[in-house]
Amino acid sequence: MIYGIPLEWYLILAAVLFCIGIYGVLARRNAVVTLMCIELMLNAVNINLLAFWRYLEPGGALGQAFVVFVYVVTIAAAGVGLALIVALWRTHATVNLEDVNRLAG
Amino acid sequence: MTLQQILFLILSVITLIAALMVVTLHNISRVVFGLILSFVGVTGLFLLLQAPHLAVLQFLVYVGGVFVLLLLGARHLDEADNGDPADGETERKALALLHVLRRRFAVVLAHDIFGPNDREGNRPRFGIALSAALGAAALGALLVWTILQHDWVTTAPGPVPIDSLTALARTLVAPYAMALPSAVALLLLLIALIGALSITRRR
Amino acid sequence: MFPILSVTLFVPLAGALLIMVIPSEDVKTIRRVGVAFAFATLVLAAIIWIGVMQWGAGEMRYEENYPWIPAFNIHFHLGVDGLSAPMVFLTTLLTTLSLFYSARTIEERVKEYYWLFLVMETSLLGAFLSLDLVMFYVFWEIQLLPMFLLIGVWGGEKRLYAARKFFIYAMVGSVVMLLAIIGVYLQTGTFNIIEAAAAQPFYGNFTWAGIAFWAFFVAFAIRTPSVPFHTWLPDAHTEAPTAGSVILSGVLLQVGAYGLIRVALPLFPEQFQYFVWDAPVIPVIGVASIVYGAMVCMAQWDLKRLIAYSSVAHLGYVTLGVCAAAGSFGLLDTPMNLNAAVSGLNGAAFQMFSHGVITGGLFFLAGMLYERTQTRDLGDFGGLARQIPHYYGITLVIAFAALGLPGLAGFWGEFFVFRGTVHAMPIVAFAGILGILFIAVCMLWKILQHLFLGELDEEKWSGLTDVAWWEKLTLWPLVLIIVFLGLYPAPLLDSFNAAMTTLLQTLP
Amino acid sequence: MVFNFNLLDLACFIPLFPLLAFVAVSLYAHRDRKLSHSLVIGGMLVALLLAQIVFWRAVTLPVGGGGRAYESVNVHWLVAGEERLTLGVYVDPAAAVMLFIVPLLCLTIFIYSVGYMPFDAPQVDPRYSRFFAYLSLFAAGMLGIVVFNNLLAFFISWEIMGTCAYLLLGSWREKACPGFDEITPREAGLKAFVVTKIGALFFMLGLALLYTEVGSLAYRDIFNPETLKRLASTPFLGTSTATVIALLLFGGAAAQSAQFPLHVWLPDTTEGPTPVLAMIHAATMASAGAFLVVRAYPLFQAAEVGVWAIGGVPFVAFVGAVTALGASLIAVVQHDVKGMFACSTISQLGYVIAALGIGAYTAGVFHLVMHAFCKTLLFLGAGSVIRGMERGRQQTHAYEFEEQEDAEGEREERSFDPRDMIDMGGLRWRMPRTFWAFLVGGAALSILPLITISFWSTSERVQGVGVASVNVLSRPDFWMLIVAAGLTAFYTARQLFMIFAGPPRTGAATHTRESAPSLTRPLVILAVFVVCLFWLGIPADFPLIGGLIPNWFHDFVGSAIGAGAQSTARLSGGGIAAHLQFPLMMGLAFALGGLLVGWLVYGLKPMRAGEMDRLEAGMRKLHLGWLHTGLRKRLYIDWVYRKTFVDGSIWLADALDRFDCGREEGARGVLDGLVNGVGSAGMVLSDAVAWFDTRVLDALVNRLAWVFGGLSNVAGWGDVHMMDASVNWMGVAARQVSTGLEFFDLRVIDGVVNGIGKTVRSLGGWIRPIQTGRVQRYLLIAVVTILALVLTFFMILQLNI
Repeated sequence: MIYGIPLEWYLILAAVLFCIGIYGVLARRNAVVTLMCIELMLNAVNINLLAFWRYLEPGGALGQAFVVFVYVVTIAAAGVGLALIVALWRTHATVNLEDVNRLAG
Repeated sequence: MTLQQILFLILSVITLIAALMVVTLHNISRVVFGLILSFVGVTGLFLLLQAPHLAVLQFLVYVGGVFVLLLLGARHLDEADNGDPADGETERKALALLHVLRRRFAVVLAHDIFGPNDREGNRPRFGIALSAALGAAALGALLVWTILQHDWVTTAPGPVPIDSLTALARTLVAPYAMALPSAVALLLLLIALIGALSITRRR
Repeated sequence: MFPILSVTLFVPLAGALLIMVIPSEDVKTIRRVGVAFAFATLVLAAIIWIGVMQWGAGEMRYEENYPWIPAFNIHFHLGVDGLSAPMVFLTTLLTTLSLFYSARTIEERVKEYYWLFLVMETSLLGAFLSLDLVMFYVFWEIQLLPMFLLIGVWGGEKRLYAARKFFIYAMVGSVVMLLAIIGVYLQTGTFNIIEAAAAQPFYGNFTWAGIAFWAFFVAFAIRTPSVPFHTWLPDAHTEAPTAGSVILSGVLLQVGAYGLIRVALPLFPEQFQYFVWDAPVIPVIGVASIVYGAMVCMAQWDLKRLIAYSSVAHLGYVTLGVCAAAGSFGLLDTPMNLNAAVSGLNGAAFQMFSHGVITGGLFFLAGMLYERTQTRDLGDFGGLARQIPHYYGITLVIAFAALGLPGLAGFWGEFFVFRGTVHAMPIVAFAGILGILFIAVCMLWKILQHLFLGELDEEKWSGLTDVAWWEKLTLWPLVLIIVFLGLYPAPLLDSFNAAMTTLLQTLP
Repeated sequence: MVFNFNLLDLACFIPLFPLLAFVAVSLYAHRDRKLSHSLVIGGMLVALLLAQIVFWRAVTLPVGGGGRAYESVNVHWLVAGEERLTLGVYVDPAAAVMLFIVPLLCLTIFIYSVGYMPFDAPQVDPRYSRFFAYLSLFAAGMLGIVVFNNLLAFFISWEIMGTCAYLLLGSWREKACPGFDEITPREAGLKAFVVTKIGALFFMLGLALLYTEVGSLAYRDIFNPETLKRLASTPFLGTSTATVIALLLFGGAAAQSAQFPLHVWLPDTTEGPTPVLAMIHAATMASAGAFLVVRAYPLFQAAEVGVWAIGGVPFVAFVGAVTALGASLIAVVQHDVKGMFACSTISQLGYVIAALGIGAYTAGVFHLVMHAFCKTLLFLGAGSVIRGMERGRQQTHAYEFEEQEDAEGEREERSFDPRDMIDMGGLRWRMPRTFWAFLVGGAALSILPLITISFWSTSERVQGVGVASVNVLSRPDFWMLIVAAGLTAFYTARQLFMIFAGPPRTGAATHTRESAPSLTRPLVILAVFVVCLFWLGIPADFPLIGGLIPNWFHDFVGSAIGAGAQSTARLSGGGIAAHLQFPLMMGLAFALGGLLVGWLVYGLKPMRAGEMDRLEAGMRKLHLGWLHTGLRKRLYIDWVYRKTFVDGSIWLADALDRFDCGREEGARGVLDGLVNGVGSAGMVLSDAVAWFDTRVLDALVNRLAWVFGGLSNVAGWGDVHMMDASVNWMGVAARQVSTGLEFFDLRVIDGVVNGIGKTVRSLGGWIRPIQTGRVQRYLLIAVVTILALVLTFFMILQLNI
């Protein structure tokens, strides 16, 4: 109970943020917005990690290390995601995920 | 209600609202603003968790880098998101849904999820939004329920060591700890960025 | 000492790799390299056979045994004896002739064609040389793919259906066999065929041994098409390219028969005897294959389909020969029974070899005719004897060999099989005899009468050219082997006899 | 090393030279006519020379113990288990005699056919050299039979001869067959090969059984007394092994020498060219069948005890007698020169078999030898008559264009057949040499049965040695043989008078001239041989000319089975025993009677042009017309065989083929159809399942309920194992379907093959709408799946349903 805030609150917050992120990814049709929602989800993960680090294992630095790694991944994802969107834009002149169904079976 | 609790609540409210803005609004600039707001909220939370350097990192990485990136991206692509449920249409849809709901709820949803994509592309989007919301809500409820079920920690957590930053740095670099993963992560980052560049290179 | 077996095994593979490197436009070198490597393997196979003959064809010669997967006691175990040496020679001979023949008939995708052929040759050699059940199974499986592609890509009109049917048919069979192999391993702890046979798998309860035996037998019965499982052969043959069906009938079917003698008989002698003597299911299958195959062969009008059914009948004799040996499992004490059993197996092995040569020749002839006339229907032909006399002469020899004329290679197999079966199972022998008669009618009436005798309708076939020099070069080795073995079968027979006597004497 | 080169070792080279000639001609000389026939004749000459040397050497051999057999030159040939079979030479008296006559006959036939075969096609006809190559291989086969020392080599040469007969008959004149009962040379060849192949199969089975029992097929092992005793004693299939083997071997002999049940092929061979017929009927093939019985005689003796006797007559003898009688009956009514000889060959061989079956070894061998000579002579004579008729016909055609008589033309149109005796007549003066040759041959042929009967009656079995001394008259086969002898005399006389006596009945007959010397010279040689050889064989007790010349043949051949010595001893004891007298008289009476009747019917008032065959006219008057046509059609046996066996097997083959794979594109045979049917059944099932599932698609909620229901009963099975295989909710639904399919799948082989493919595709089809290509759909599905998973997990753990 650091500063009277129980661990559950952080976890609940992260969970809610994560779900909002999922909804965003599922519902929004604009590729860029989807990318943003992914960033949201990653933030939720970070909150979780830090919360666990802080409440369960503050001595070690592994928790924080993981957060750093999450950041690395986020940047990479964002970079590639945007590149894809730009490429998509160039080829299909649309960002609307609905029309992108080349993978249809 | 300690100060920190209040602060936590405020920050969490800000983050959640910002996230909702990102998710629901259709005007790209408001979405971007929402995103920034959520990142700021998260940074605040990190501070609350007494991980200042990470908060700084968060601020720098997200607000600085990712935000700029997305802004550029968004600016570059004019907002073509016209298919979203236009305002008028939502009300009509809601009525139709209620009507349908009574008889065959699944039909609409299934048709939306699996139905074929008719050529003009303006399929009834509403079904998808609804199902996504339902899915997300269910998942959230599930997660919250599990969190509440489980009794996390009883003992009071120890204090954060002062040199937690150096400890972090040492673990990242020490061969016995995280040297290899960090090397791999950096390599990943390098490849990703090169990949991004090669994709967007103008032939 | 020089590991000649593994060299022989991997020379075709080396050839295949080399061909992969050659650019696909350079068709001439691909053909030359392909035939050269096949010929090299042929020379090696001949050396092996002569070596085995001199060294005594009873035990396993040139044995090589390296641990392959020590965890499960699986060894890379090669060995060759009187039975497998001639079969290796047959494989390499037919592959060389096929590659030489298809050098002038296959025009498109030559590189893949030669690559597939050489890979198939390696797998076939592997099946004959391996003494480790897992290795046998691996090579047994690898054979399927090249054949599938050969039929699927270079075949006739309905080739996809035929290829798919062939592949799935063989696959179902071999999957069943895999279970049995694992069962044997669990029982005896070793995959080595000879040790496993000595250790008598499933010695305890009869039912499990029966199941394992039937698993093996079904796999081999599908491959040597015994009657209930033969429906894939006619389709596969009518659609396969000439060289493909030569190899399919010449060697692939023999691997199944070889498996029957090398794996099924030593591992489960009691069960084999039970199903031959007390519940005579296998003799019935054998006789059914002979008589049914020959009868249906009589009703065919498509030349390749006719030859396919005749090979079903021919391989019925192999099953019958093995039954003769298996039937006398318990009572090998009196010399008469031992000699009868050994000659039964000799007959089966000889029939395998001669069937390979004869049906290979027949399919070459059918292929040559098809290349010239683009039709396989016997009704369209007539009176070709005057038009293509040399082709007529060769077909005469091979057709008469196919119907088992004494003095040609086809006769010895049948004679020794009957010598094995007539004393023990007279009824089966009497029924089997019918098969020879029907094949004889089938060969004479359908092939010789319809193709060569009768009136030659000038305008259709006047342009027909006789066999070219390279076709002669493909056919004459086969004809010489048929005539030589027909008059003087001793070399082949001694090699088989030594191997079979040891095999029967080592039965537990 | 002392060079004790025994002349008999030359025997192994005898078949070699004709074989070499065959190989040489077929490979190299098939372009040049002259070279090919000279090569073949040269090869046969060398063979004849060697054969003579071996014959005279064998004759002078000391009278060994069990018979003057000589064996040598053993080459390792076969191995089976432990015992080895060696190839070598075996010359015994019977073989020596055959060695004497076969090369001689073959040589005369070759020389004759050089003249006889003036192929119409002037340019080099490959068939000419091929013809001679096959003839040479034919002779090589026959010599192989006579020379080798084991039954397997015998069998191989036997089959080579069968093939040559097929090739010679089959590949010749592509004459379309006009009439119903006429048969194209091709079918005749095929028929000959198939029937002899049936015989060969029996022979092979007999060989296999013998090889298993005795362990070797060499003559010295098979025919030594104790093996025979052992064979006779071991029971097998109800009777003794020896009997079964003997019957199987006899099956082969019967087919080759055209005995009763399997005689159908011989009359049809008349479609082929005459020299080939001479070879088949007389010199080699038919007599090879009888020679098998001669060669395996000790085995037949050992088996004789057990052989089922029909009316006291051993089976083999009975078949021989029946064949003799039946064939001679048919021969009487034949119009065709060669057809009549074919039936007479069957009856004479029936004689040989009857004699051997009874045990009259020497009588059988003598009859075989003399018949070979007479029949070759008669066939070649017939050949020259036919050539004469054809030349006559060409002449008449040339003249005919001037005097167009309708009657002549109309009769002429009835497809002039040079072989038909009705059109002949009056050739006595036109073809004198052929006439004399015919006369000698015919006389010999009619007297021959007499000699055999006399031998036959003296043989110890007829006298009932060991069997109660049965009076000869009560034996049915005696009567059959006697009547056959009478008929033989009658049809020989009929033929002689129809061809040579009286005025020429048709224009062609009037214009025939004596054929070229190359045809008639062999006739003369043969006639001389027939006359002088005859005297060697006449038994001592033959009336009139009995004792003139010591019966050399009987002593020499008889010695082979040790019968010769004692029978002459008994006979030399003064006059002929009374009970022997009667059968001889009966025989003589019948033979002379036959000749007399022949002369009365045909000789006294020779037939005039356009007159129907007198015998036929007589029978029609006695309302026996149906019998006459029956005999003409060879008692409809051919027709019966064709309907039952030939058409039956073809029909069965078609039925099986339809059963197996079906021939037309669409039609799938039953078995293949069954296999594919099961496959299509699998498909139908999968389509049904797919249809059922698409209906479910739009009822998603009950689908979910159904899924949970499925889950519960799955859980109900308590099969947790299935759960932790992380089946998603669709997987569970699919699993319900696939478990059903799985069970179905295992049971059926080929159906599964196509079924799996189709089921997967339809299942895929069912799932395809989900794969809309939009990423978000996938995520949504993933989320829903995780939800379902977690729910079920909790339900299991928390509520442990």
